[in-house]
Amino acid sequence: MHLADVVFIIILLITMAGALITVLSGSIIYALMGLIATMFGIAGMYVYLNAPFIAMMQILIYVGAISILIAFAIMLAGPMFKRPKEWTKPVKFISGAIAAIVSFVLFFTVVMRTEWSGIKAAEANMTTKDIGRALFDRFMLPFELISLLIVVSIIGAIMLALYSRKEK
Amino acid sequence: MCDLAAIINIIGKETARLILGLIGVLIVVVVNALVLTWVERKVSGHMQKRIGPKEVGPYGLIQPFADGLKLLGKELLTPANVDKPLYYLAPVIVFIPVLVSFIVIPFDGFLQVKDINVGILVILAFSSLSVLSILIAGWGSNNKYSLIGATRSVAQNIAYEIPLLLSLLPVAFMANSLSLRDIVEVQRQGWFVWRWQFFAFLIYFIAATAETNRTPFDLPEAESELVAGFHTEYSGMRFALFFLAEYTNIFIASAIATTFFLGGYLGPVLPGIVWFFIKTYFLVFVIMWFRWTFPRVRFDQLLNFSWKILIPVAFANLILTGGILKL
Amino acid sequence: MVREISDRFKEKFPSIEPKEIPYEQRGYHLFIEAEKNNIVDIAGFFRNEGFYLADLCCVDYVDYLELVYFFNNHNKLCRIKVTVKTDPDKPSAPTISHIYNMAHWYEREIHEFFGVFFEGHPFMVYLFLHDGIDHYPLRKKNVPVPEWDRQILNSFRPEEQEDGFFLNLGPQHPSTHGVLRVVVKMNGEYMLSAEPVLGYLHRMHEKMAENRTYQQFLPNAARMDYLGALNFNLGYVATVEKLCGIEAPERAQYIRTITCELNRISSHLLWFGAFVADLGGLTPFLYTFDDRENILDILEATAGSRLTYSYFRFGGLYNDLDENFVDAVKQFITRLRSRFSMYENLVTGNVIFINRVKNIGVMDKGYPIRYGCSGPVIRSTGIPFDIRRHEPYAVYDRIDFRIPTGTTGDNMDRYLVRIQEMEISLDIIEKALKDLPAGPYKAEKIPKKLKPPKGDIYHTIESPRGELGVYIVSDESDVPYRMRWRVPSYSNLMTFPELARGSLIADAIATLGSYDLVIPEIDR
Amino acid sequence: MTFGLACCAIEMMAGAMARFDIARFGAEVFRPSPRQADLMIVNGTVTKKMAPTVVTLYEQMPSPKWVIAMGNCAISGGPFAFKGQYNIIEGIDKLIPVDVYVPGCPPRPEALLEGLMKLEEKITGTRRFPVPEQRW
Amino acid sequence: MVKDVIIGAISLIKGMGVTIKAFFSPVVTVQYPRETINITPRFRGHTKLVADPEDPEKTSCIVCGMCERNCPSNSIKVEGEKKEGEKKKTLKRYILNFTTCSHCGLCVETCPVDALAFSADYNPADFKKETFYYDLMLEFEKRKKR
Amino acid sequence: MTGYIFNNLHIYLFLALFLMCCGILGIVYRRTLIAMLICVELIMNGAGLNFVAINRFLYPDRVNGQVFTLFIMGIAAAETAIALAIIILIFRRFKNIEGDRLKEMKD
Repeated sequence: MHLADVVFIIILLITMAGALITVLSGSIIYALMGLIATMFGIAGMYVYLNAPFIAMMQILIYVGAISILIAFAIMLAGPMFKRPKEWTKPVKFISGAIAAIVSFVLFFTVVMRTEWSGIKAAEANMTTKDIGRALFDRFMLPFELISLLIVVSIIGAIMLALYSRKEK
Repeated sequence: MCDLAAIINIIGKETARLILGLIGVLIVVVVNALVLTWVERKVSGHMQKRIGPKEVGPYGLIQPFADGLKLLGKELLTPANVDKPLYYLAPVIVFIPVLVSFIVIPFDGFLQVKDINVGILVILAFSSLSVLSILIAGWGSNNKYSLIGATRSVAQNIAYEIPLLLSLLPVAFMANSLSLRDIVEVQRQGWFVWRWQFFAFLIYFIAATAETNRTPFDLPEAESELVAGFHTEYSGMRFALFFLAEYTNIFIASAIATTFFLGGYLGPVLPGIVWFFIKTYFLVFVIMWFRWTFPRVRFDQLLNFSWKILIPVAFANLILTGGILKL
Repeated sequence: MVREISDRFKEKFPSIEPKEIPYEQRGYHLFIEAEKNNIVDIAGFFRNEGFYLADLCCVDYVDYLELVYFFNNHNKLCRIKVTVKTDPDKPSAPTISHIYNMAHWYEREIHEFFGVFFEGHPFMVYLFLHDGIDHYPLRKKNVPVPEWDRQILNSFRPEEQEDGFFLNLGPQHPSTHGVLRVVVKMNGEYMLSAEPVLGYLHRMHEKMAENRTYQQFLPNAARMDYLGALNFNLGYVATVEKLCGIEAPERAQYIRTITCELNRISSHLLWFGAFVADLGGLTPFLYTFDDRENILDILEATAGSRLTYSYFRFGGLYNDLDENFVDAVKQFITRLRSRFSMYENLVTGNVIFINRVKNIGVMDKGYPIRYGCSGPVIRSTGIPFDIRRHEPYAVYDRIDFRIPTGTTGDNMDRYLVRIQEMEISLDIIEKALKDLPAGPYKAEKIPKKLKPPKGDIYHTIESPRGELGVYIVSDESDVPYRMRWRVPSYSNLMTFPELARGSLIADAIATLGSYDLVIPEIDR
Repeated sequence: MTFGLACCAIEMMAGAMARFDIARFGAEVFRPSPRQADLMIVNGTVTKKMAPTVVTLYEQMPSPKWVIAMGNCAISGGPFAFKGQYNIIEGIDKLIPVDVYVPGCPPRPEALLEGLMKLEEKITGTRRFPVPEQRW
Repeated sequence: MVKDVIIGAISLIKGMGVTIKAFFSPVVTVQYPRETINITPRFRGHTKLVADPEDPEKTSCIVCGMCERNCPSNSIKVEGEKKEGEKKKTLKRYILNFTTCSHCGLCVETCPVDALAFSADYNPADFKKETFYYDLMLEFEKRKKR
Repeated sequence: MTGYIFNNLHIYLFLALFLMCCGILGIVYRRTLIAMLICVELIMNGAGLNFVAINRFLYPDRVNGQVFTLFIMGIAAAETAIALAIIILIFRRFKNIEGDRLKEMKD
């Protein structure tokens, strides 16, 4: 076994453990911690997938921004999260589990059935520059749409915040 | 010795370099933080017409080490109603971003743990993590002061992350690279502070002061309001870890400013690493100078300052730089 | 003024005859004996006339308890004493806290110390005492606290309430300058309400006064307000002198004025540093302490101690001035004057500082009347009320000085008023030094045991924090029958809950800092 | 950590200030939180209302921990300990173990420094500093 | 807006000027155990017994108990004894409980024979409370020997 | 190179699938709105991983997958911002952010 493999397996385990914590833990802050662990793991995956830029973006956006935002929301909503009761009715858990298992089986078969014919070894090393070029070349329209979406969402969030302030 | 060579053979040269680098970085972190605490106390002392540490060792130089030993010897007290896993986790997490950031900083032409071609991104990504540990600490301590401190910290970091990013981007534009070493090398023609980016430097410096939670932006641990903010409940070595991380963060913020705007290790006569440390420590001194001069700003003023002044100026600067480069 | 009020009062309440009292002897002009059923109306009458409630206290005469209300006016000197008698077995009186907000706390205080129940008072819980007290401490006889009253007194338990986010500022908190506890209900960063809890440094000064002779009580006055120790010392000494008819010699009066002003400057300097430290700037604190050490050195050379001087004695001083005193003071004056520009650069002009204090904690002109606040706090609202001018003591009537006032009553104004006051104090010292006469520093023939004549007296001075009133009831023995201290910080602090409501916690702390609180003085 | 209660707190502050500079001994870090404190300087009268807080704070400190009772009030109630008093603790040593007593009302800052040195003497067994001239 | 920012920045720089000036100006610290501040002759430490101006071997105390009675906090205990053949009582022990003293000076002031004075003992500190129950007589004897 | 475990497309796909299933499970049974949001983020992460992995193994000479992962991040950020704003609004209004009880509180 190579060192790289060992590290990979560790990362894999961290990711999966994180996901499980996210879903199963009792308190919401633990769920968030699990999510962060998962995100880190996936960033590590991206490094292994030859996409360091995406890995950094993953950390920057997901961990640095989104999870912190969520944490902020948790703190704003405040002490009501202090009681670590996240469990709802068992019926819900069972139905959720069934949905999860069904989809898992479904996709599993899909993955296994598919002929991944074009698997190639990665020789070409795509750099950040290529991503930038692609963004402003082929994916110009979606890129602009995404920026529009973000602008709209920012405005929306601000409006919502103002609305709630007025309400007070 | 041959064992070492064998080990290096097994794990590969690059990895060995990384591990050695990490060990080196750890030593640098600890020593540097200790020295910085001494410097801080001396600077504050002289700014306040006192002497500062003096009695322990020559000029009190042994003082921080004595304090460190004392902290090691302290009882590790775990308050009864803390959220234990989070409480234990926070001081550990606080070190991750610090260590990672050290990896990409070029101390000298050759002295760099690893030159990653997305160096800026590494620093930005991981510096945004430091807030995470504060958050965990604040939440895990189960103390109201800590919680308020953590909330403040999060809001502050979100607000100041943006100008920080925006002020570094124009430099990357001008250097045409995301690698820190390239950025330094480009500055052989002149430091970026003097080449159009003076405002970017100012913005970066202000935002970095805020990111490291220093006065006048030290709201998360505002002593007169929140006792000690997020680390109210931490004692002994755990508290020391926060302390170390804080000083290392200051160092990193200054080091990045040096690398991006002040020509990094470039300088005449003296070797690069000396220049690097001179510049960095000067900036650290300025940050301390801030702390011992200014009162603390208020929470909403802090956010307003970021959103209403820093971010627009940084944006304008970014667009202007981009435009000029294209024209 | 006195005549006018007296006439108008007679018009309104024909059944009550206000007695005119020689002010020089007793310290008040009018004496009104009210009843339980009309005290509320009388308070309302004085409120409409623009009077504020200077003090409210209780005296236990064994046969009956007497509530004593002192009213005073900000514009013209007119002190009025109103008494209400109540039964010692089941003492009660109607509340006037809806007329004067400041009565709110005074009534709570009387309730826990004497057991007088105020009908209609909304919040009668422990303010000073802890819940282990089994008797009413200031009653002459040992009167145990009945169970029903204990329950009322103990009903404030914020930590047991479920809803809301409660924060305890103090009793050991860096910003409260001692051991004040403020129970704050928070909503995020905003304060919904603030309820100060006092008494963490209640040292029973008023009880001690009843156990000690007049001389023996001397050191206590300095411990009450350790920053303005000389002022408190003077307040006590002057009151007793007035009560016994002792006249201190000229030189002593001048020295008293000079040292008191020095003490005022040192107190303000400490406040200045502490206030800026509250806002996060630590360095000015050390600079002001540097200046303050100079004053302490000067005073120590004369009085012998650094903080708690007890320098003034009945009929004069403990000892004469140090021979270097005059030179040292002159040197200090030039030094401090040159430092003001430095402070201006470092603090007053600093944009962060200005933003932190400007338009925060705004007091309108209604506050002084409702709360009876005094000192720099009232002057910041634009009312030039200063006891040194209003009813001069020592030699303030011979020295001309300006009274600095603010305009908006915000923290900035309180800050500026104090800074200007320091400069004015320097002027006063300079003028007084010029006129300093030679002569004895102590009156002759002061009896070793003071036995003042029967009667009561109310005397006020301007301490660094505001109006300090001493009320002494004498029964011809060498021990005061009752001594009551009306302390300035107490009534200033009362405005805090109202000012803090709805403000950011950082602003509230700035406001708290701007009061210049000295907790032992509040707690007594 | 600071535990300013009354008059002596001002002298303690004076000890930290430029003139006396407690920082020379590396002791200027007045931590407001008990968790990070080694030394509790109780200065001032401890009232019965305050006593539970004092004890709690002492217990919250991580060991090894020390206490200096500064000022007469903290040592024995000082001038406030009279017969029939109802509100103060006559001496903080009734509540928590005290290592060094610094008497005075209030003590000069030098006395506090002397107390610190005495404390060091107690911990290490030797005195590193010269003994200043005794004056009577 | 821009003006405000500039004015603010200037004010900040001014403030920084003040501190940097202080940084390079001499310190005012008196390094206590190595050097000491001059204690004024009037400094009020604990009290001490003063030698009789006529006979430096003895105190002038006449054991009248004025100080004991006048002390606000009962910190003084005077014990005298009547030696045979002498008219007046002489002082045997003069116990001053310094831990309750408040430096008011009433004892010094009321002493009819000026036998008391303030000492300049400015830095007392010890491990035991009992150290500060001074016996001034013992201390006086010790001082005499020196 | 093929000897490495991490050079296997399936492992990434299964990890992504696992994340998605966890997300689904969480969305269904979690009590509070914020926790549900967290679970949505899990699914998003899985999707991003899929994109990059397939890009890496099937079309290593292009960057489409990476670009799309970037887009996903953008969308996730926007979605989180809006969702959190709504959640906080709801919290302010009802003092409660539990999915089930909101129905009762509507009226």
